[in-house]
Amino acid sequence: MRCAVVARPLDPAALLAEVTSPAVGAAVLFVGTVRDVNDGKPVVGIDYSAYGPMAEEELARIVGEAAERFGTGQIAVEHRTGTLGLSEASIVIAVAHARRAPAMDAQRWLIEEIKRRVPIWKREHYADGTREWVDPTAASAEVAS
Amino acid sequence: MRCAVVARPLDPAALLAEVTSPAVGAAVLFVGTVRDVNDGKPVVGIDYSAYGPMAEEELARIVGEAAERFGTGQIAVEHRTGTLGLSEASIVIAVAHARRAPAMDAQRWLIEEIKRRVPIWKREHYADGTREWVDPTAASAEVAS
Amino acid sequence: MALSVLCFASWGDVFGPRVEVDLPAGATVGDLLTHLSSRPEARRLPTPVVAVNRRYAAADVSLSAGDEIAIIPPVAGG
Amino acid sequence: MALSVLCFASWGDVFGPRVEVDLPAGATVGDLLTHLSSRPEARRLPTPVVAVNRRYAAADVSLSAGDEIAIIPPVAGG
Repeated sequence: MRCAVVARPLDPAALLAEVTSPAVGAAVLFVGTVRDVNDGKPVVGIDYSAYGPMAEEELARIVGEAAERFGTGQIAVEHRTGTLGLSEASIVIAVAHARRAPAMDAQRWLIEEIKRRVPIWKREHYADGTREWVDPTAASAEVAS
Repeated sequence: MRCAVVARPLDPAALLAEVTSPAVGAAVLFVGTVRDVNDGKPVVGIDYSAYGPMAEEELARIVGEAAERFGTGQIAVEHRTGTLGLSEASIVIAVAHARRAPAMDAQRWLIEEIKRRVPIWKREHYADGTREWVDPTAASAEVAS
Repeated sequence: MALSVLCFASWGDVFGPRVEVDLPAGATVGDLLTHLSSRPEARRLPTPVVAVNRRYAAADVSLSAGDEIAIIPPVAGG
Repeated sequence: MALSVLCFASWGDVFGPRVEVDLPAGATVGDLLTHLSSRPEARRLPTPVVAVNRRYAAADVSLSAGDEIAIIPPVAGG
């Protein structure tokens, strides 16, 4: 198990390699990337900011809970902060397990819990030059990726 | 959309890059690997063999169905044949989508359909030197990875 | 009607990669399976399905000389 | 009781990264939220939750001078 909040580009292949072992039969990777549109508005980039120390602690709690709940310690998660351009990865989650079903279950549980609990925020930059903090709880918020 | 049955080592990072675009918010990767034990027996390697032409056609049908069902053409799948050692990847499935939930739904649907429909077989090599075709329909078969 | 049938995995081990079968004109997938399964060497093999021209075919599908016919034992890809 | 409260995202834009608050001894998380939300500059901000010593804290949790206290607007990681 390893997780981190980092200010550098993420390397999905490195996280995948980190969780793979001869004891696993399936490894899954989730990569969240900056999309060119949100809620109907053209997006050109995103600033991610974090309450760093708590974000890392909360992420570690979530990963520990996932390990217990899904029965695998083969989990690696990195979340990036700073200014990201289109297609850049904001989060990578790697999970491996002896069996494929719990690997995929853990993947889904992890991304949902991380989005719900980790104190990280994003401010979208729109094509018209404006910027806005994204509030997933706002009524207008699209089901976010 | 692209899929293939190939006789060379798979490159998960290449498939991930292939499906990523500025229009997607999530990319997921499934990697099936050779596990060191199956049904309680120590495994040292697996031969994968295919009914090549039909395997590629059936895989293409499955990928086409997934694209329609989950609303994304950003899908790449490769299945490897030949003799694989421990931890080597037998299949890589990459899916990207504007939204994360259908990306993960498609990932799970694809691996289940591929396992059910694509004419590919595996013969496990055990530590005691014996070899056996794996029959997932046999009563003793463990829920396979 | 002479049919050439592809065999894979455990069926290929027993019958070889291709087995020649002679069935009456109009024979179906079910007839082919009955014919092959009745051979003594098939006794310990897992129950297969049949593909005709690279698609899975139900038991009532009629076979023609020239079809690409394959015996598909339980698949185990992924 | 003097408290130093970390603010992030939209709350940080309005209050700065750290806001000093004076509350009666024994004040709770709920008291802090009531106090900050009553300020005019908070009127258009989204409803936050509070973390105490890097864990989410319910409204009835008591605050102490020296706690690491943070206002957490709706999170949007991932």
